[in-house]
Amino acid sequence: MKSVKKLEIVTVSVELPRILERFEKRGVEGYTIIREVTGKGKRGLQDGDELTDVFKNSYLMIACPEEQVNEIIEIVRPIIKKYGGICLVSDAQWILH
Amino acid sequence: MKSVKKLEIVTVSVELPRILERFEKRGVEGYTIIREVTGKGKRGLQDGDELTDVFKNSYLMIACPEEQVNEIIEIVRPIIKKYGGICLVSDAQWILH
Amino acid sequence: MKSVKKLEIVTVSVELPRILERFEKRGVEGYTIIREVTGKGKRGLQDGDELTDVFKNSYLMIACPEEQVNEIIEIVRPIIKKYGGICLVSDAQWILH
Amino acid sequence: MDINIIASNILNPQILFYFLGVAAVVLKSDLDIPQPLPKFFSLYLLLSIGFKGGVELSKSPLNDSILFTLLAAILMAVVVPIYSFLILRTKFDVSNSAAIAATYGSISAVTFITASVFLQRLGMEFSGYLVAAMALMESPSIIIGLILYRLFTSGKSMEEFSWSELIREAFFNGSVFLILGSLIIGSLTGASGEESLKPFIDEIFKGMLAFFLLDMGIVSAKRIKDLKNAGGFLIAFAILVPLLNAALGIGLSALLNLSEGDAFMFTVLCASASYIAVPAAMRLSIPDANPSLYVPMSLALTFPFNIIVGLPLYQSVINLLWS
Amino acid sequence: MDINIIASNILNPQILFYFLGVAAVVLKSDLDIPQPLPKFFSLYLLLSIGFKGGVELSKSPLNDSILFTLLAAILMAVVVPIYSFLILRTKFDVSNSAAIAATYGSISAVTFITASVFLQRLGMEFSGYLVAAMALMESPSIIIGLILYRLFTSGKSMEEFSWSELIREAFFNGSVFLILGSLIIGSLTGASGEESLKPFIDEIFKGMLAFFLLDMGIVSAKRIKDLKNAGGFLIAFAILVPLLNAALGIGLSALLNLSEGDAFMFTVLCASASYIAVPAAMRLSIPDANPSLYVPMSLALTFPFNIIVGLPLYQSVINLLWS
Amino acid sequence: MDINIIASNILNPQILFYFLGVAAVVLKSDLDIPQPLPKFFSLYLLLSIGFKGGVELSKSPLNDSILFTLLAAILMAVVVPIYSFLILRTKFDVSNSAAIAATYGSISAVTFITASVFLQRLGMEFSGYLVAAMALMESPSIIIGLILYRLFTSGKSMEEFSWSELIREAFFNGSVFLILGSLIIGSLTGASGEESLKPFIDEIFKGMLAFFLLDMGIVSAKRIKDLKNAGGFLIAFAILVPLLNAALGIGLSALLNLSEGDAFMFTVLCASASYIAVPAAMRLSIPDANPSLYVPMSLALTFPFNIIVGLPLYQSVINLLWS
Ligand SMILES: Nc1ncnc2c1ncn2[C@@H]1O[C@H](COP(=O)(O)O)[C@@H](O)[C@H]1O
Ligand SMILES: Nc1ncnc2c1ncn2[C@@H]1O[C@H](COP(=O)(O)O)[C@@H](O)[C@H]1O
Ligand SMILES: Nc1ncnc2c1ncn2[C@@H]1O[C@H](COP(=O)(O)O)[C@@H](O)[C@H]1O
Ligand code: NA
Ligand code: NA
Ligand code: NA
Repeated sequence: MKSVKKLEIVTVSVELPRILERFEKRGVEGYTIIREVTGKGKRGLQDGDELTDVFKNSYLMIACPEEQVNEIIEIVRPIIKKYGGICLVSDAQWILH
Repeated sequence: MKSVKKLEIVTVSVELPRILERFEKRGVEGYTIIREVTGKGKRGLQDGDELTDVFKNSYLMIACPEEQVNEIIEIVRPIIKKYGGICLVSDAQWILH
Repeated sequence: MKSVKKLEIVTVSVELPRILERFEKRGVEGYTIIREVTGKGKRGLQDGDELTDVFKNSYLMIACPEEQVNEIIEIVRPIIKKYGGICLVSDAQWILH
Repeated sequence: MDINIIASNILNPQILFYFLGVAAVVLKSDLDIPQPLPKFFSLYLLLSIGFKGGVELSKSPLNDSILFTLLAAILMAVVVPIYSFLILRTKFDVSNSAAIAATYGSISAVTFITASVFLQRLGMEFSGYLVAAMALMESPSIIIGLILYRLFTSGKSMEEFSWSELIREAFFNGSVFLILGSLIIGSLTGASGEESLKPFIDEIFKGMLAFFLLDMGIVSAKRIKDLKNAGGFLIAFAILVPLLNAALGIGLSALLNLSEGDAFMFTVLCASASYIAVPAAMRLSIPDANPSLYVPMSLALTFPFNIIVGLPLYQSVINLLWS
Repeated sequence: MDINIIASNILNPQILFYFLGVAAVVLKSDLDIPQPLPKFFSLYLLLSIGFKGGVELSKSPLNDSILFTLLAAILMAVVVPIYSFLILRTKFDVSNSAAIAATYGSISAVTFITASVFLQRLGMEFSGYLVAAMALMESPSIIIGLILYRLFTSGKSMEEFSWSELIREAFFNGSVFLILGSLIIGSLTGASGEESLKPFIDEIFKGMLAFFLLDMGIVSAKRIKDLKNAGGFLIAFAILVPLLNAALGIGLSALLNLSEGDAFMFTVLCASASYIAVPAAMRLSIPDANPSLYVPMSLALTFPFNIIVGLPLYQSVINLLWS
Repeated sequence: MDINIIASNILNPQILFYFLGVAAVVLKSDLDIPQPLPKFFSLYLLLSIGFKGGVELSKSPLNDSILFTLLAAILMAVVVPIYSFLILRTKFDVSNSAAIAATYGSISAVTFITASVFLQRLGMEFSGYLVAAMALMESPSIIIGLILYRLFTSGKSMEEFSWSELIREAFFNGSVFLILGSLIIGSLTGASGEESLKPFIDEIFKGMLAFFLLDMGIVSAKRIKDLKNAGGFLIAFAILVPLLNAALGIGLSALLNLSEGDAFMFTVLCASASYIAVPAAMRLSIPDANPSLYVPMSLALTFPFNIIVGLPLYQSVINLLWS
């Protein structure tokens, strides 16, 4: 059992490759993605009904040591700023196997 | 960074429009939906295999200030009571951009 | 309102039936599943692009009383060990209806 | 009836693909047809049968005999749930009785479609307005079921319930809407529309049906184990009530002087039970009824009984009586 | 123009399925065609129209007249967004003006495909290279829109933006890529390829189009309420600019001496507006423009206007002028 | 062999769509065919090829020569993984050697299907029982691979492993089950079934294959970069072992006195490697083998090699020897 931080990020699916590329460079080693979530926020409804994938959001969950949180935030912040989204941080215990 | 509450709700997909309508009225400004989750609870298995969408559940995540939690709960409680589901509340930090 | 533990598990979809069978036996009464999540971990990228479902992961969320946590962990741990995955535990409040 | 007709029906590729789906579940194969592919097949089948029915309608003008048949169809959709409810109430509570009754008052479009292929193999035809009859029979039992539920449940506060919602759900649910809409489009465009869509809605039709029945086999076999909850009474109900309804259907067809093909299709409508539209409506309007009773009864018993035994049985009885 | 032609166009089953989709939303039916089925239909349509265009191309060699038409197509794709931008700037900010202008400078493949079925009903033909023209017209307006945006927005730091990304998005986005690719494959394989794929890409084509237009009806009707945000000016723009573009298209067709069928298809290209490729590119490259303006304008106004009123209108004008 | 045959094979629309998919990845187009559409195409292809094979079977009675061919097929499926394992063990650990060996001992249904279209273009035919041979060749190598793994891994506790699971996975996995099931249905329904399903399983077949190969192009191109991990030895293995297997296949075909078309299809089976069923089974039963070796080898090298170079190569060799 290890104390970690859990980040939950919702943002545009099309920017995901770029985010993941930067994760790669910065040594973010694990993440889970749920594609095509819908929702609503400051930029209005994203109901996934569009004919193009560009309007779709993805949900990204990352469990990481506390020290890495800031680095990850700096990667996603400009994208959330430009295209919208949300980033939550909370505490969790990682069960080691 | 802002302390918020995170609500996680699982309930029947068909009642979602009604829930969201009430969110609109009460000023709930943001939420994320994952459609077609499966699962099990008091009402047995919901394995998404049905030929109709009526048996499908959705997962709803809402980050909101503590003051709004009760209002949201009162919106979803009767629906969970009637059709089943679950509502969890936990703490999180919202990373502002 | 009841204090519960929230488990979040990501592991291979094909082992899910076996996990759920054991949940059944041990009296784990509720869970929610999100199928076909993608992600990355120690075993590399799982991008869901494979032609077979065997490479796909699922996300499993369980709200349970603290006493049950260990039992559940013992069920999923060998599977995560063999096929990969992650198991997080955190605190939450269950809103009773 | 001749056992050979059942045997020859079973050798339909469509029916065999249904069995293949069942076998996949029994033998624990991981064969699976993921959503929304089954939805695609069912939308396709509804659109096609609706459109073809409409085209046929456009060829033969409405007349009294057609009108009477449509009325008879609605009558059956109203009467069947009422007497089903009375039978069920001898053993079950109000909510389950109402939900099951509604299920058996309605129809199964896929059974109807499979029957149309069965008929075609025999070289027989049926009239387009029976598709209209099918669409008209889908919804009334939802309303009847709910009225029964309300009447027999004291203390249910009426206000929390939205009738307008229910009526919309009953008459504008996706499948009714698509059949009716395609029927209207077919009747408006007639022969020219038929020519333009024929390869899509006609030629690949039987293949799409085979594919869909493969899925139906998988889905219904998965539901079979739920029948344990149902018990002997409901299992008997799921076979005998369709037979009774078929008998009524044959009687009405004779009264209405329907052609042999039309009598067969009308009978199939009467004998079939809903496993999509009505269960969906019941889940919403009678949430305390148990879906693991009414869904598997109709899906895992009545549906396969009808397409395997029912079709040849009804056909040979009608053939005997009509000739 | 004859109102009868509109009426007869409306009786196309494809157009009627579009209306059925609209009706489903208006009557609050839960009829819905879940993803990725609409994606399947649209991939299918792009692949088929591209391939058929390619096969036609392989039959008639490239010549000057074809080259001039292709140049005219590109010219329209460059000029339309520029003057649209100037019109829009009288009322809107730079980002929204640029995004809407780009939308109207590009084309709609589904409008083109619907037009091809319309033409076929009239017993007329068009040349394969118009499919190439369609592919060529999709992308330029994306670049033009972005150049306009950059020129008129002071203080935008150029460095944060990746032109290579944009050009890739403009020229290699899925739909352009699939049309062009299928066009090339069609022209390489010619008649033998045509024979091998004909039942798939030709015979079931109109049915697949009907299915897709059913979905388009649903999707566009859901967007109609967004038009409230748009206001009278944009609503007028969404009808009048396509008409103006159609007029220009007819003029150019006359200059280029196109056949009646080719003139019609070229005009339809000019009159149509993008609701997939360009909105996608704008969302990424001009994120501060409001998608709930440019998407519903093109999808819920210009698209239905073109397929319902536009097709018969343009055809009768051309027929008048050409004869 | 004649380079012209390769060139003419490449001009098959199906092969060209494969290249189009590859090009989409290379040029970073966002063209993509989302699940479950590829699943739909592959289910369709398996069902169709199985059914057609069954119908052919029903026309020609089983005889000794057929039986010997089926035995030869099983023999290849057992022998190939064994010698592949021995070759691989010179460079790799037991688990990876066993997994790759199993992959090459099995077959690729899509390669077989593409070969059937190739043969048809040449105006040649093959016998239905080769579809049965294909189904029989899918699974044995899974068992062999696992036995090898167990034999050569000391200290593996046998109890934690479920053989019944494995055998079910090997023989009842979705694709084997669907091919075998459709084969049986086809042979039971024979000519009458064929007539009823022909437009669905036959006429649109080549189009569905083209669509699926477009997806295969995308998926396999994405896997190409994984080949870096594989290194020269495995890359050579992925080309040379199929060639060796093809040679064995041709030899056996001669011994068995097969017709030219049958020899070709049998050879293609021997030369092909699995990228769906076996990798799935290996992932579960040998989890410590590295999927980013055995998947891209078979999917991104052997598969395209076979459909592009292999088909014309094998055919011309057989043509040379047989005439
Ligand atoms: N308060 C919130 N709670 C949950 N999800 C949110 C919230 N705000 C925004 N989102 C998600 O982030 C997406 C983009 O948000 P925005 O950029 O604010 O429009 C929305 O479509 C939601 O899926
Ligand atoms: N303890 C739990 N943990 C996670 N999800 C649950 C739990 N209980 C119920 N759910 C979810 O809520 C749905 C409806 O629950 P119920 O109404 O109890 O049948 C289930 O199908 C699950 O998806
Ligand atoms: N640190 C992490 N944060 C979020 N998800 C993870 C993490 N590590 C692993 N996962 C998920 O678990 C799957 C299997 O992980 P692994 O066995 O480490 O390859 C990955 O594909 C991810 O979906
Ligand atoms: Na009935
Ligand atoms: Na235009
Ligand atoms: Na092989």
